[in-house]
Amino acid sequence: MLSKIVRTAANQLIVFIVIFGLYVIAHGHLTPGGGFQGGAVIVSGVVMLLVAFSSKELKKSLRERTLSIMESSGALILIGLCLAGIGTVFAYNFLVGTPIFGHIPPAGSNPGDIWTGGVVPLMNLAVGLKVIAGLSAVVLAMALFSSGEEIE
Amino acid sequence: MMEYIPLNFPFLAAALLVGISFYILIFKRNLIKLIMGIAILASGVNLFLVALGYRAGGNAPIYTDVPEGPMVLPVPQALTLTSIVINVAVLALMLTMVILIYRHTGDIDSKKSRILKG
Amino acid sequence: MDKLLTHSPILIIAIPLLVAFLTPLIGRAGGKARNTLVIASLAFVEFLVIILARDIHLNGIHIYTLGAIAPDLALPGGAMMPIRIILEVDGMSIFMGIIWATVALAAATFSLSHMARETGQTRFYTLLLLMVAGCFGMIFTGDLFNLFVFLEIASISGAALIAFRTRFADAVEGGFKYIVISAVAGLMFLFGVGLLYAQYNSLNIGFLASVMQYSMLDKIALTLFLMSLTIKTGMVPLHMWYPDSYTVAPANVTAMLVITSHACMYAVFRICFTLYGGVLDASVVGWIIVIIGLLTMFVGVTMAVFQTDVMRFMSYHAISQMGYMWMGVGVGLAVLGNPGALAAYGRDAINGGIFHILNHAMYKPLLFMTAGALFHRTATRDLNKMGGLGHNMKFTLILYIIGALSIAGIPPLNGFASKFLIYESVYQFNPVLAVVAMLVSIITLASFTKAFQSAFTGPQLPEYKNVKEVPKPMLIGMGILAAAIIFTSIFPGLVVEHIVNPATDALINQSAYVNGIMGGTP
Amino acid sequence: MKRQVTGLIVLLVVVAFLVLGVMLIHPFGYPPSDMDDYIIENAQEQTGSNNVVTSVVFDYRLVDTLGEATILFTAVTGVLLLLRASKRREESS
Repeated sequence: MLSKIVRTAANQLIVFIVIFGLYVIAHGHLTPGGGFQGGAVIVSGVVMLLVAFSSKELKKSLRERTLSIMESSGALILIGLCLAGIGTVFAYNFLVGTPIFGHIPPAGSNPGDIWTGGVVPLMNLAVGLKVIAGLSAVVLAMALFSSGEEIE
Repeated sequence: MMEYIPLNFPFLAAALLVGISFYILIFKRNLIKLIMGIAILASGVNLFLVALGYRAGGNAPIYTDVPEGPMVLPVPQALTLTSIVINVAVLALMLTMVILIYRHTGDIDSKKSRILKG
Repeated sequence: MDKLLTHSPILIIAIPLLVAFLTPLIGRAGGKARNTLVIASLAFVEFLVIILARDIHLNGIHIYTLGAIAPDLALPGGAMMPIRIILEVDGMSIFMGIIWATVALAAATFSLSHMARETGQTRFYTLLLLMVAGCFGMIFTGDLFNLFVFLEIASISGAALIAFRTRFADAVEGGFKYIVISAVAGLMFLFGVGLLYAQYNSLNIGFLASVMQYSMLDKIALTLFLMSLTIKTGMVPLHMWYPDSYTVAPANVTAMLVITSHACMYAVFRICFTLYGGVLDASVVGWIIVIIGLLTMFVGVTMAVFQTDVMRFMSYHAISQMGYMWMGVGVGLAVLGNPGALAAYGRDAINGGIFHILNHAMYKPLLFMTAGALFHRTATRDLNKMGGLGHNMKFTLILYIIGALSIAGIPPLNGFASKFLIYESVYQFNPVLAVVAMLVSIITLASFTKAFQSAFTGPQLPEYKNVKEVPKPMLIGMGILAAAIIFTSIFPGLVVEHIVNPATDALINQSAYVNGIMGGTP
Repeated sequence: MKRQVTGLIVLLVVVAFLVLGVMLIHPFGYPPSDMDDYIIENAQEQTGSNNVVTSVVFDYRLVDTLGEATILFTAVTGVLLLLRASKRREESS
């Protein structure tokens, strides 16, 4: 556990890191970024917390079981969205043209509309969830193991 | 527009990164260094892939407020993204195994191990 | 039913994936529910593979364009090349698919009791299903980058499963060795894919085959592919990792890993015959493959003779047997450009090689599982410490005999049928090769007899007096494979005609594969 | 010593091979681009996504991404599996 200054600063910074990560995930179909990148940003925040507090402290708020469930559900949403298109073909983008995320942007340069992309934004969210949970679980498990703590 | 580059320097850089990693893989016996070698190999291949898609004077292939002009190729970027994530996964698993090997043998030098020798 | 058939190529990959993602959640509900789900899903996959195989033999190549507006729309309107990932299942792919589905089902059944005393079973089954999905992806995909992705899924899950018994240091080290080798091989493969992409701006195997020029760059890419896949298959100059990793894994995992290396071998054949088929310098590459096969065969069996660890002993035999397949198919490849020789013996050589894949994929997992059964009861892998186990483990004994006779190529069993095809055709190509192949076969028989004696016969050792027969699920798992061996032995003609011949045709007839993708062009 | 020499030869061959390979590729910045041009032109209309890279990742090559997510899942499961079992070893010993 590091000094009080570091801990307080980390506590404040994590909010901004998470918000930025969520922004990158949510705007993946409009701006550079996406589920993997945004997820990695948020996990970097988790690593910062891990450094600032000890893995023992972090284990209380980030349970391994919760992370595991989160990861599985992210993966299930992803493959579920792929399977949902199977009326046409597996992995078919079935939401283009529908009211949900179905707007089609004007061809060429445009300012961007959040309700576009069909299943793409949903997939970004699912992948983001999966990456956050998965990488946090790995980092946490390694840290706990190295310090001789119990892992579920 | 950029000038024509006669020597494919970015590709050459990627090939040299791969060369460096092979040097590490062949001559270094420390497991952590071995993992670093693989990380460098992965970077070399990723650099190679993403350099394949560059188009002289191109913009990023994103239509949100894009200036006029050609766009660089999107597929190599997608492939690189996939490849990066794959390598993160491989490295995570390798590091876990090294932690375990260290727990068992108290050493991360592959010369000391019966199986990893050779 | 029609819809199921249309979508079966992707369902075969997606169902194990879906169940793998579900397993961590179901696993909390209890072991029984989880095991039932795993076995049921694998059985369903086996069923899908069989109906798909039937359809392919009736109607030819099956195309599935992922994410398009229709499954068979390989080329979207206005494009001259495939844009999306396409699954292309032909005779050869489905041949591998049948093998993989059967072995996976048998290995999973075997795991039910073999793993019953271990912790972390939920994660074990998750990884097992991921490996199943990865290998199916490798053999069904028609896209080079997709092949790389699925190759990595199979490697990573394989490495984690090898290291499953983390309480033994050598298990972790074997897993580490496997993942290092896989990572290097995978990245070299990816570099080769990059070279091809740079030249033709496509990743689709069928399209690349239709525009392939065999320029210097293509040759370099081919060398990279062959190098990386030779490493992954465990062929001789680079075979040292193979026994190290396969020995320490749980036996059911080793049984599946054997098929994973067959899938890498499938990738070699796919690349040589289909991707480069039209333009390849067939005799040179064919000879290279034949020589690698010959060396592998010989070195593998020579090393096996000296082993006392039963799993290690069988791993070296697995290497040696794989040499036969390379030799058979390599001879066929060497005469690919010569229609006379191809008809005279080349086709038979490929037939023999491919038939041997089928046979090897049945008896080698069976033998590994019997070794696992011995380990299950005696907790040792050392042949010198075993003895007299035949008294108490009668079924295991019988299953071992079936496998051993088959691997040695004793006449009534299927190993003989495929080896005979190889000897006969290879003899016409080059007599020396055939002689070496027969010699290797004799040594194989001798060493398996020796292993049999030290494990099963002899007086009952006092420490194994109370050894019981292994539990039923393990016997069922082994029994599935033994039944397959016996079926193939009794009806070799039937199997060759309906399963092996279509696979050979698919390899030789490259234009069918290309037309499957490019047929829609005006 | 013998090992070092063999290693050096292998290394030099591999590097020479790769350098030769990359020198033969199209000049940097001028790639052939039939497939990518199709994607750049049609991505907005077919997937509705402004970001073409994302539309490749999540639409044209979605199964690669599914595989990639699966690999991550595999690695996480593998890491947790390996770190789990060793705990039991410590308890039992």
